[in-house]
Amino acid sequence: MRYIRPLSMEDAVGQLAGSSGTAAILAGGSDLLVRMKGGFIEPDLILDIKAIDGLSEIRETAEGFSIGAAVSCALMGESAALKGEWPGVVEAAKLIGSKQVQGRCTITGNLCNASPAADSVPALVAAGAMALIAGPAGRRTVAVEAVPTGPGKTSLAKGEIIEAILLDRRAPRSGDAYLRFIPRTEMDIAVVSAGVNLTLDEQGVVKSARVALGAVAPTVLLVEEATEALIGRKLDEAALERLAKVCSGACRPIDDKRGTVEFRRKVAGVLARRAATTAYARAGGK
Amino acid sequence: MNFDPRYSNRSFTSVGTRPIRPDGVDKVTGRARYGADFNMAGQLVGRVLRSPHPHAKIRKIDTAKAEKLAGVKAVITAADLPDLTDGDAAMYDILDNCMARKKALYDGHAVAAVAAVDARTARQALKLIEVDYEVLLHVTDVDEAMKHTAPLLNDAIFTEGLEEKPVKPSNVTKRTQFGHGDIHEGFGQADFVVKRSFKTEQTHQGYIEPHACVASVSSDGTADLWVCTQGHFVYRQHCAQLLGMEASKLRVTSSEIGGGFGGKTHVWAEPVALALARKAGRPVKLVMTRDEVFRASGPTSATSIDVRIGARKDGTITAAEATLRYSCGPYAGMWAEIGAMTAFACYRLENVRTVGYEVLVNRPKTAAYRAPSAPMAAFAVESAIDELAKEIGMDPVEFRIRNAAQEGTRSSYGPVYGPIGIGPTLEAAKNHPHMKAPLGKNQGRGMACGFWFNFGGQTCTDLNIGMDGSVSLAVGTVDVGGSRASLSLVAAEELGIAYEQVKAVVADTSSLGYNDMTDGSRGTFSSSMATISAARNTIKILRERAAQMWDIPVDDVVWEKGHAIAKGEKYGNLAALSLKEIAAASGKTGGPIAGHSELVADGAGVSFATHICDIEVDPETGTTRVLRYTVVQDAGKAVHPTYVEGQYQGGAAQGIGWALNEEYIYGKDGRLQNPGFLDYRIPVCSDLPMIDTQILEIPNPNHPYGVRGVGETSIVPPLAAIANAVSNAAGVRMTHIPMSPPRILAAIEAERGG
Amino acid sequence: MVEVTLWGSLGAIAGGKSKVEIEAKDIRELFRKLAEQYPGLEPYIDRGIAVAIDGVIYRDTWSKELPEGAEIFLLPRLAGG
Amino acid sequence: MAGVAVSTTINGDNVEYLCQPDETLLDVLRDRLGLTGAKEGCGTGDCGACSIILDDRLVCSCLVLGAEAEGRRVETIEGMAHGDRLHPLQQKFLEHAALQCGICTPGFLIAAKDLLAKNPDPTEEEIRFGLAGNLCRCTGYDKIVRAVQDAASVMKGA
Repeated sequence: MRYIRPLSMEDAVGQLAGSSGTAAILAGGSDLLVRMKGGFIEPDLILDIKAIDGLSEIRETAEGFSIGAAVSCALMGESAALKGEWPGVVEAAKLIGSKQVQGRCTITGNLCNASPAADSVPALVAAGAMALIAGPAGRRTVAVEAVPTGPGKTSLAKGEIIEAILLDRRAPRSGDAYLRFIPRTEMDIAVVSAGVNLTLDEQGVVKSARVALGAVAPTVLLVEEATEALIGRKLDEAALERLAKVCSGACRPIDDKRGTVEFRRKVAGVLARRAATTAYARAGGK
Repeated sequence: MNFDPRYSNRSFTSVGTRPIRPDGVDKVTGRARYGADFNMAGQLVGRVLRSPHPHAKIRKIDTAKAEKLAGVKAVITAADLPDLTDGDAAMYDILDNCMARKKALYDGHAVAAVAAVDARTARQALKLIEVDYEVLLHVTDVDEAMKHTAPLLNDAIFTEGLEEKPVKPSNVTKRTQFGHGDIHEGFGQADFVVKRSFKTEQTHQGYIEPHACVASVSSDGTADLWVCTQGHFVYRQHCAQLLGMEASKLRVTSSEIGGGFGGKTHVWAEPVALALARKAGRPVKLVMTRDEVFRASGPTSATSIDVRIGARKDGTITAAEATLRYSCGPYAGMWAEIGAMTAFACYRLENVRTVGYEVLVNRPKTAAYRAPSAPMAAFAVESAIDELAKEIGMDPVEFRIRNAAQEGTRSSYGPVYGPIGIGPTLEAAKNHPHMKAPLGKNQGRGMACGFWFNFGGQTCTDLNIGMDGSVSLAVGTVDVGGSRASLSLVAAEELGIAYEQVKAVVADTSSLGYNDMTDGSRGTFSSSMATISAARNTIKILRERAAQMWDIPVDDVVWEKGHAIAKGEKYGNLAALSLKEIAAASGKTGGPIAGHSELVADGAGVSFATHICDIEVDPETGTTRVLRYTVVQDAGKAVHPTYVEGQYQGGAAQGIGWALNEEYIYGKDGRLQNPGFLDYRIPVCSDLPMIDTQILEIPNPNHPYGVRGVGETSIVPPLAAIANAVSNAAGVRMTHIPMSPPRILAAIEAERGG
Repeated sequence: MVEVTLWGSLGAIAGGKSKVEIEAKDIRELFRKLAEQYPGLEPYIDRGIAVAIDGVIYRDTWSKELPEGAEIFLLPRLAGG
Repeated sequence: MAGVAVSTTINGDNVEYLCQPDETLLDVLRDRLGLTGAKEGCGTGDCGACSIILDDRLVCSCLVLGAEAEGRRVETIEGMAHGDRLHPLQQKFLEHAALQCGICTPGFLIAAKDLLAKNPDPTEEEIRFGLAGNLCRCTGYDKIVRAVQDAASVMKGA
């Protein structure tokens, strides 16, 4: 077992591509160390990417935000600019684990851990976030929903590392929100969750909408029917009812220790509805 | 030895005050040493291999490869812990639980262990041990296990306590029955009858400190064990018996203990650590992981309970009946028996009958958990009581007051009560402002009562006076929550000196006589009795020494406010002698001054509590929020009121967790699905409101200060109080604990017909 | 002579009696005579029985006297947490 | 497996140690450096008993590798008091009896210190959510919250 701390992305990609055996990328470590403790993984190489230049920064660009792969969720919560434009994404990131875990965990790690219940992912999917990936063949950008392919599995090729998560600048009259259901008030994994991202026209009619559900399928679900249910409407009771119904209908959940099929189905609709109400208000809708 | 334990009314100087605990600074600076904070030179790391199967025959264990791994110093199996229990069935069960002998009986059952130079080597060694299992059918549900078709855990078990001797083995180890009167006649007199069935899931004590010990065995047979435990004398006894050692050669030191709640009354890993240390010839440190704590230690029973209660229109209960089935894990227990005894203990009943069944299941061996078995029984009974009050149209508090037990009532478990606190706690609850506070939409209020016996037991305490007049108090009951402070207060009270002049320690097993463990809420009750006795014995000596110093008859010397005083006009010119002055002269007056006490503290005095809580339910998700919580409990006499409040609040919080979210979840494969704090959800800080407390003091006639145990009763009412509040808020009777959001939502939807 | 009440299950073993009369001055004598008269009770006594005398529960005290006319109740010895 | 040489600062002192690549900072503190104030209640970041402050961030030391401490600043419970002068939080925990068994106490104190550093005047709700990463099984949290409230008012006055 080796621990290395590369200083450049090129070096990191090279180390990763050239490694034999199991390699693990360490940013926040809040998933990796738990899996190591449980004996589920014994990596031959631990690649700590936190010393790579720029990876621990949130950068504002003309296009939007670039959130480095080593940016802790606590740091995201401290960025007024990010919170101002993407409150739903930040509140999702701020729900992962405890304050202690917040100080370490990253949304990139949350995405790459590829848990269907990952807290930040539905919000990122709803936000239309992109992942900037560095690899032996250079850099590429993909939609975040294309990264996890199933529980614990990603589409990243050998040697590839997510460098940053990219969020667009906001159009006027836009708002997003994220809600999850947990039995306690903190320290839980989402039993079911919903992220909603809306843009309105000047009359308060929904122009564009993205709704994503977590923990109701092997990967986060982007609910197309929900977009249809919202676009062209003000968020009146009928629209909300319809949204809840299509979200419940889109679920393909399982029974497990955290919840039942019936519960997840029902609550997915409730959360989507509540998150949409918040997102709508944030977008200036009345 | 002529100690009189009877209560006498007096005023107190130290008792009832709230000083800082003597072990406090070490605990806030990180200096206090718990089970895993101790190391010995040359120490090895011990690790345990556990069965992944809930029920399996162990055909063969091959340890050869593990033994050959560099750095491995010992590998043991059941063969290294031969059966020395000599027909003692309870000890045999403990032995088998420490290391499976013929069968693995639950997911997590220890089957082998290693000691190696470091954790990594130990982990690798475990992977090299080959166990040949024959997997058997398993059963984890208490009701399923009672069926004739259920897989048998132990074919030598025939149900005890049946009228006819059974011819077939069963998973039911025992049937017990309590009660009096004629319930058929009683139900015949009832205008209203409520009949309901309830279930509670298995919970864990959830102490934050995993089990940990360091064991060392020398070639001459002497041994040391450093361990977090609620009873180091009991651990010594059990370890010595299981390993064939002389108890006096095994010195057990109790570390600071990071929570026990009944879960550290039991040896799990300690005999294994000693056996490893003996085989390796080096000290071994064995610390359980959290996963091991959940899978292989602790838990309380899962239960299934039927209750039937009848009452007249005027609100008088005419008959009450309960059938209680409690899971014991794979070994016989008396958990249903305790449930059956406590179920109706709060009430004055002419006709009552409770029947308990002890049931074996493929789950870890049930251990005591704070007022063991009482919370589940109280949940069932107090839920039915609430429902019955509603049917009659009476206020639930009034209904309970009308039927509450009082002095002279025959308890449902047999004996007649002395002075007790159920009535006063109910009256206090009725008059509490909490009862009158307004409730909002989707909010409900619930209340419930609870009972616990409290224990006494064998207790031994030494009180030594230093040459400077300072006082060392050595007690043998482990301090689980501030008892060193309470016992120092008691010593200060008796001696008439300042609290700061007393330093209390928990002595190791070689320094003090035998003590039963800190369980059954006995720590402060018993050790304070022994401390009072030791202090009085000391005072007798102090008076003798003062008499010598003055050269007057001892009968003319009295002890007041920390001083010897020569009484009577004729000694008018003799200045009082302080403890310090007498101590300074002790070398000349007969040597060191000390008082001892060895006693069996009997008459612990039963304890009652009434809890009130407000809950808000989100009808769309089944989420609950505890808005307000109030505990009213009788303490007899609160020695250190702050720590009494702490016991009330802590018990309530544990009960809230149990009621709402905590549960052992087993998969179809019989494996525990949630052996960690992420998915075994104990309450976090943001889940709870402030927990108000009201301490009542109805003196226990069998303790000099009137003290009763306070530690356990507080976990008895919460399950029911919360169930009643949730039921009131949601408009549907909840009968399955925990009332997790999916269960609440399902109940609401079912009620809506949805 | 004292009258001793047995809890439900114990009564079944003592031939279905819920109360027995025993000539005993203390707990030790009570246990000895109970075992003599009802051999089925012996294993229970060995495992541990508590004695409630006028409502006060005694667990280990052989020498405890049984006052004439006192209410004597046998109970299982319990575990605590 | 080659050891990793680490040079770091713990409670203001320069410290150097060798650790294994997969060894947690908690294990380094406890087993190599004798700083046993941080406790392991779970090893998976769910109980907070091993809380420390790493470069001004509250973290669980069980979720940090020992190797990661290179060049960073570590604060543990052992550094909270100044000589024999307790930190106001330590003093208030004692006065309010905000501990029973005490195993969670070091973690709570570190978390509370971090909380007050970032929010000197927290509401009860902010305290409760701020300390939600620390499990206590004894107290029901009531006296812990009160102790933090009291310490906050003392520290503001100081």
